[in-house]
Amino acid sequence: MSTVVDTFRFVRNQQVEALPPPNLARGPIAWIRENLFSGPFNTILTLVVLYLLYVIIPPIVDFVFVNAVWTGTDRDACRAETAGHPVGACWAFVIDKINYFVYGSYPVTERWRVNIFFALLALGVVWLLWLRAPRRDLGAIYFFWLFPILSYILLTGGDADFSNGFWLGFIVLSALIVAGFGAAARFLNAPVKPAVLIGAGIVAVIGITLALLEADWGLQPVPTALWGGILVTLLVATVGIVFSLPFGILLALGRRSKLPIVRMASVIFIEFVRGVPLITVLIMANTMLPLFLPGDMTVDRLARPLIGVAFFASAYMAEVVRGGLQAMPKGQYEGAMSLGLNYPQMMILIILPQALRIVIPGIVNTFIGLFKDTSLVAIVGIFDLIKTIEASRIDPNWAAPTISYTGYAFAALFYFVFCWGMSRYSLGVERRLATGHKH
Amino acid sequence: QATLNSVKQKGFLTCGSNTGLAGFGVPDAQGNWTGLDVEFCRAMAAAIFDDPTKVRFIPLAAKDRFTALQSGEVDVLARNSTATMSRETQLGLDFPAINYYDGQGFMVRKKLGVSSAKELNGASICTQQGTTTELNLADYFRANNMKYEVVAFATSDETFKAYDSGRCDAFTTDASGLYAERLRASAPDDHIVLPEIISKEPLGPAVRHGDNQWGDIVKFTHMAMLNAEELGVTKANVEQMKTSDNPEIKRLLGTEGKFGEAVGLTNDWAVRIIKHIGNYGESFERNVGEGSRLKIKRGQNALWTKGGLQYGIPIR
Amino acid sequence: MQTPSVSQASPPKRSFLYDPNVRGIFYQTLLVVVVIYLFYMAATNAIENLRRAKIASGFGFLENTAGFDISQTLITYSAAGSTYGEAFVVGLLNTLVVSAIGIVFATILGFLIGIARLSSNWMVRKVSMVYVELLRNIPLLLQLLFWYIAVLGPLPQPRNSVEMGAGFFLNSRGLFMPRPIYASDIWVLLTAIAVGVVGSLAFRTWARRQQAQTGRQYPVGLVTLGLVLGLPVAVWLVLAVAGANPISFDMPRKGTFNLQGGMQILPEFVALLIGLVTYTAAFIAEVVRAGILAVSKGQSEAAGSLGLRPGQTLRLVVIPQAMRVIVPPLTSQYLNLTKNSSLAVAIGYPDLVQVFMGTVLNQTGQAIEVVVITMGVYLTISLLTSFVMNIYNRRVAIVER
Amino acid sequence: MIGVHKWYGEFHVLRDINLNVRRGERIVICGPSGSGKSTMIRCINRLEEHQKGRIIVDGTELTNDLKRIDEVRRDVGMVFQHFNLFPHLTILENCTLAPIWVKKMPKKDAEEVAMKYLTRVKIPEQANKYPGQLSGGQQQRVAIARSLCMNPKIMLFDEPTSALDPEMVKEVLDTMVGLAEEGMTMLCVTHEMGFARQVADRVIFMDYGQIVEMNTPDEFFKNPQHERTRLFLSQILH
Amino acid sequence: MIGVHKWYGEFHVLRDINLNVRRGERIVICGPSGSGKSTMIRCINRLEEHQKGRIIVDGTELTNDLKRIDEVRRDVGMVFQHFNLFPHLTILENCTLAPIWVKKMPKKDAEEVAMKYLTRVKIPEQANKYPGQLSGGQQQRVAIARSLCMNPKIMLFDEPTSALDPEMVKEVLDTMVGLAEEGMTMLCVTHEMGFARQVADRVIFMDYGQIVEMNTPDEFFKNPQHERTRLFLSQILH
Ligand SMILES: Nc1ncnc2c1ncn2[C@@H]1O[C@H](COP(=O)(O)OP(=O)(O)OP(=O)(O)O)[C@@H](O)[C@H]1O
Ligand SMILES: Nc1ncnc2c1ncn2[C@@H]1O[C@H](COP(=O)(O)OP(=O)(O)OP(=O)(O)O)[C@@H](O)[C@H]1O
Ligand SMILES: [Mg+2]
Ligand SMILES: [Mg+2]
Repeated sequence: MSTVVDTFRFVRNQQVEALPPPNLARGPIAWIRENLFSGPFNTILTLVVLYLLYVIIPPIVDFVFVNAVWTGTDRDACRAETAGHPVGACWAFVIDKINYFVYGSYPVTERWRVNIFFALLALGVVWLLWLRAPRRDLGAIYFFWLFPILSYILLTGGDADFSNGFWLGFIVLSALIVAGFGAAARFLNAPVKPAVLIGAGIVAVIGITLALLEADWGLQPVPTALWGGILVTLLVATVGIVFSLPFGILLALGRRSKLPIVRMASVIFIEFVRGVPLITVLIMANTMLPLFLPGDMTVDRLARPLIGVAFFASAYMAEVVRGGLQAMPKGQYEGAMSLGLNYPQMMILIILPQALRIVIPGIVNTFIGLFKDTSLVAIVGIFDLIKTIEASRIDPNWAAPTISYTGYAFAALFYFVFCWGMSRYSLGVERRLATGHKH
Repeated sequence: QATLNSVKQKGFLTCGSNTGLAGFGVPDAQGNWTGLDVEFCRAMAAAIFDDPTKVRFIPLAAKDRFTALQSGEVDVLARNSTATMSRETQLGLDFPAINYYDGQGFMVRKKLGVSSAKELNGASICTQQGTTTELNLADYFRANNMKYEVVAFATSDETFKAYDSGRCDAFTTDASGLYAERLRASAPDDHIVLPEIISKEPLGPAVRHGDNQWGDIVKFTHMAMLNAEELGVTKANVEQMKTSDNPEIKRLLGTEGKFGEAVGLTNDWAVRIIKHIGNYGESFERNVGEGSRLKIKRGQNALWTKGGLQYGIPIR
Repeated sequence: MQTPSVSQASPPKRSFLYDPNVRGIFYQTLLVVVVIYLFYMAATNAIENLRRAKIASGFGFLENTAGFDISQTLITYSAAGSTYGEAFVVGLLNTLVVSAIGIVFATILGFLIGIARLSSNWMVRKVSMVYVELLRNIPLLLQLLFWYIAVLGPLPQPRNSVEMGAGFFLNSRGLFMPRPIYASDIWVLLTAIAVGVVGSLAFRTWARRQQAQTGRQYPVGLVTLGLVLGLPVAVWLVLAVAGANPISFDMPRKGTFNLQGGMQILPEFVALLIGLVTYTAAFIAEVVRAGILAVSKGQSEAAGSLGLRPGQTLRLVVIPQAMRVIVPPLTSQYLNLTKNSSLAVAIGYPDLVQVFMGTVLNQTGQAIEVVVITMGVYLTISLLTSFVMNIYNRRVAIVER
Repeated sequence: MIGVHKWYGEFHVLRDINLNVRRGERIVICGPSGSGKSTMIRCINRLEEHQKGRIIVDGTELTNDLKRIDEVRRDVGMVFQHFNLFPHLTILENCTLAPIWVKKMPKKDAEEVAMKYLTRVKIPEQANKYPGQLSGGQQQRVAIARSLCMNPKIMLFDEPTSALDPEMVKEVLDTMVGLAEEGMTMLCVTHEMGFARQVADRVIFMDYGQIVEMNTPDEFFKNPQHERTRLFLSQILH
Repeated sequence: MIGVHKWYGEFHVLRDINLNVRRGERIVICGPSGSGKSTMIRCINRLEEHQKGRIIVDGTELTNDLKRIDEVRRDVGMVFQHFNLFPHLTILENCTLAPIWVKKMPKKDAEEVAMKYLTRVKIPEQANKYPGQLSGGQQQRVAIARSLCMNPKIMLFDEPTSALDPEMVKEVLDTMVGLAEEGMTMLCVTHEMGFARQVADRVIFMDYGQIVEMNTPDEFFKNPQHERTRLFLSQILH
């Protein structure tokens, strides 16, 4: 090798080839030394952690696997004195009750409807969250319109009874709406035809929705009081997301609006909801909603927390969306305006698609929070997963010392799998967004 | 709008029930409801529709049962609720009938060696929040100049579980509830119910103030079941009894007079009730009495003729 | 310069309907009308419903006798003499106490775990990651039930209390400890504390002046600790040896059912506290980690190239900058903790929601008033906090611009 | 533009701007940073509101009337320093967006027009890529094509080359020269003096929100009248 | 530096670097992006660790010994491309931080020294502002002053002007020229060839982690020996 120490002029004629790194200390032992025992402080830390793990892990493994009971039909299987060995988790109990945990008291013969609901939900979620799925715009229509209707019909049995005069009234009202759109267009000197078409479109969507709900599909009605378990947990979460996203977007736009009253109304709503605990919102929905409605109108018991959750989630979603809107460079607005797009076009075509994309991680995180919060509906007496577990664990048939742990462990596992999966997903998206917008 | 009409229009009765109290109102995993209060609602459905299944049960926690009734969400609340003056006057409710005379008692662990509630000075006591129980408890300890620590929970499930797991020395609720809950203890025989009854707890179905026709139906559904028991009319013999010559039976079963129509029902309303549900005694035995797992004695709930308080108003 | 000629412009005639201001006013009026209508409907319905249900209205009920007892009261309260208003105060104080203590512990634990997540020790890093992932992804309600029922539930009955020495007992009724009773010569101790505080402040000033003049540096933190904590303890010990005892303790003793006397910490409180602390700490850890990572590597490199030690770099350069990133989300975690304390209802800790929205609401039936008051309280706490935070943020921002 | 004034809060950005642009004229605007160049041309398609004076574009005066603003924006194309392409749409979609939604053109026709202009700026083969996949120069050319698709009567350029690497400046300038040769009315903020010399009919020098000097390029560069202009030119043409 | 090699994972960044810098010498390093220039000078004050070869600074060899690293760092000042001022401290505090904590200088003296160097870089009047309030050029001069406050024997510059607007480049370069004239030992990564010509004793050209050519500036620019160097120079000096 040429040496240039003290050479003033120097030209290198051959390129030095890239060499593999020198044989630095490698291998597992070196790794352990570097990562676990590099210095006295680290060594102590490692030992302390190891001790903690030693204290914590074996009992958990014992409980969950080694001493667990997997089969059995009643409490005898899970009591140490009758089973004749120490008893850990009583999975037999979960297995025995699993249908109750999933469906609550939903009539056995009708449970296939719930299964279809789960499948539809999975379809919608995958369609929307899988960034490469085809036609995600259709996916959005499916998830935010078709899916709610189908679920409603499936789960309740449809056949909502509107009163006799309802359809007549509806037709009159639709005619008025269409006419109103036409008149407004004429008044504003805009082309009348598209305006009428838009009006008719709105009316048609509402009409079809209502007609689907009223139609008798020959399904046996199942009152919501019978629903329960994971069905209700997923339902509350789904309703939360289906309503909170559109409302959240509206609120976010409202909060960024130039119109002071609109802005103030949005701010008040958002800050109010975010300032109070969800439980108080749920209790309010539960006890006060009926008071605010006309005397002979009632709201279904299950619908009340749903409304509360939807409101609550909207406010949080609004803040997430607002973050996305704020992150949009001003140039995008200006580019759109300079092309002559008007406000709705600009928002729908340019800003929202990008802003929502940026905040997918935020949306998913809000959803995780929402999903965890659904457990609170148990407090207002809705039979969600936690409530079914609470109800089962006091079943004298299964009275055994570890039943409570097992039930809670099952619920914890259920929530953890969902939430952790979603948070991994949102991390993935975040990473992809960070590496640029390339498709 | 009259409740009866709206119920007929809907085609079913909505009935507020307990979220789960064995013997009074409890659903199984399939959502089939059983219990004394539940059968009361079924009896009403039988009287109105001649079909005891035309009831929808809405499980209500203690703390929102009255709101549900007030808001019209349920037509009748049959959920072991205590009739009190303030509930009738300030909450705008009516308790037309009392289908179970109860009183608040205490349950403790046998191990504790306590044999009277008077010995509970300094104990922790689990109770359910938003009930008269909570208030009676405070009154009782104050009256007897004893100290205690109260631990209150929102539902009876939570309350009992806390007691069972040792959080409290004593568990208090209506005596009927004590018996019902004891069944769910991990070891029922380890617990005893103390003899003191510290309050009067007349339990009965409640309706909204102001709809007297509906109130009458509730009231006389219960009375019909009492009278049937008194007159010996049972689920099994009701068809034969129709031919009875006893004028009281005839009036009850609608072969004489138009008592049913007077409250907006059919004249064979009582037959429908007895045919589907049976008389009060039958219902009692089946759900809470010796024939059930609760094994509660008739006691105060025996007919007046047998020294109890259940006194059926004559139908005439 | 060329003078531009005025072109053949059309006169500006204003089309009323296309004026954005006019449209704005129209939309806003529409909104106001709709909102007012909704409120009006809700109000009239509520009035009608209340009238029909014969529910009293107004806040007069706050003066009525409550008639029920509460297990943890920070002010004197009794079922006989106290009003619903006092029950409200009891609930509010209970909420504040558990939140305040929770915030302190959650901050400590959260910072430890957040720093652990950046540790160079692989095992520490992974374990803290597992902790964060696990706690964050399981509903708090479930965790509270776990702590209350599964962990604290199996504690022994009072008769078999775990004796922890020094008058501390643990059983299923909670943690019992000696209650301090202050004697008349407590002032000696108080003086010692005051002297400690003043002394450490003085030392701080002196050390700063020394530094400015000679460049010598002193361990200010250690000396402060010694003065503030050590001095009173020393004084107390001296007093105790001398036979004068400024503090005596009321020890818990066994009673019929339970331990008598002393100070009792309810298991509900403990479960709620542990649940809130461990749960919130997981979130705080993430905030802290993000804050530290947000300080660019260039900053520590620059500090390093100036010759600062890693410890000094952390203390003088990284942490002050990280704190600006950390404080706003940290505040919202504090708010979350306070709001989450309302889950107390699930395990029977008498917080604001449990006492007021639970028992009081049920006994009085005055849903609207009770809900409005409760929400108002939480809202006030939130708004006050964000108000203070905004001021803080503005101060920080001004310094930076 | 007649006596246009504009304030940002207390700050007087544009002061008595008078400028009359004839059809087909090509104007280059230069001046130091912060002198209000961008603000001025942004006023022309009402991305900023002016507070005093009148701006008349092709016979339409800009007021608060939404409809007129729409009209003017349809006639005025604008190209920004930072391209402002829509990253979530392909190049082709970027170009067809406005024709479809604003002009209500059928999608097919819009695509044809778009391809025509993309060919014009020499990147038809990139039509189905996303902006993120293109180089800066290509992106800027797409931005020009996107404006052209609306068939504007006037094009505004706000420092179209200043965010580009030197190698790419030329391809964009070439495109602009081509446009100018076709007789498009153009207002261009730029510091590329070569470009100004080659195509401009007039060069405007702005400072402190005022038009300080306005002249033909020849005169402007050879013989600047104003002190400030001379200083500026000496800095730029090292 | 004798036969220094460095790897990032599997990637061989520095390959057999041999360089001897005399006291008071001023060396300019240039080369294409990614060629390892930054890495090389960061090795000198041990912001990066080298894996093979020896680096000796002012008689102290850099090894894993913390004490020596401290010594070396005290003697070597470094100025970064992105200034890396501490945004939470005022300019004065930025400059006094290290003297107070590392040299244990009394605060008063430290402030005096700091003011001396701030005057030296011509911004004494900004002493009580925060970095965010200064322009880029001013910030970079503060960064230089901050390094000088530690009285280093060697100064390292890593592209000190590349994040600056053209107008500000000059003020920073002037400061550096001033320093050079006072006889400070300097290693400077820069592409400002004017600067290199003016002050450098030697110019080093790096590529692929190697020193490809090293020469006096005159020779280097007039008569580059290596193919790669010629190519590079032709690109830079348009
Ligand atoms: N939204 C705004 N609010 C307040 N002041 C602004 C705003 N936009 C621009 N300014 C100020 O108006 C002045 C003119 O800005 P303008 O962008 O028109 O300058 P320019 O000549 O285009 O400069 P450059 O060459 O840097 O683009 C500047 O001093 C700028 O600080
Ligand atoms: N921390 C790191 N880990 C892995 N590779 C790195 C790291 N830092 C730099 N490199 C790689 O090492 C090579 C040399 O980097 P270096 O920053 O020294 O180049 P440079 O000559 O200073 O380039 P520039 O002119 O862009 O600053 C580059 O290819 C870079 O990608
Ligand atoms: Mg500009
Ligand atoms: Mg570099």
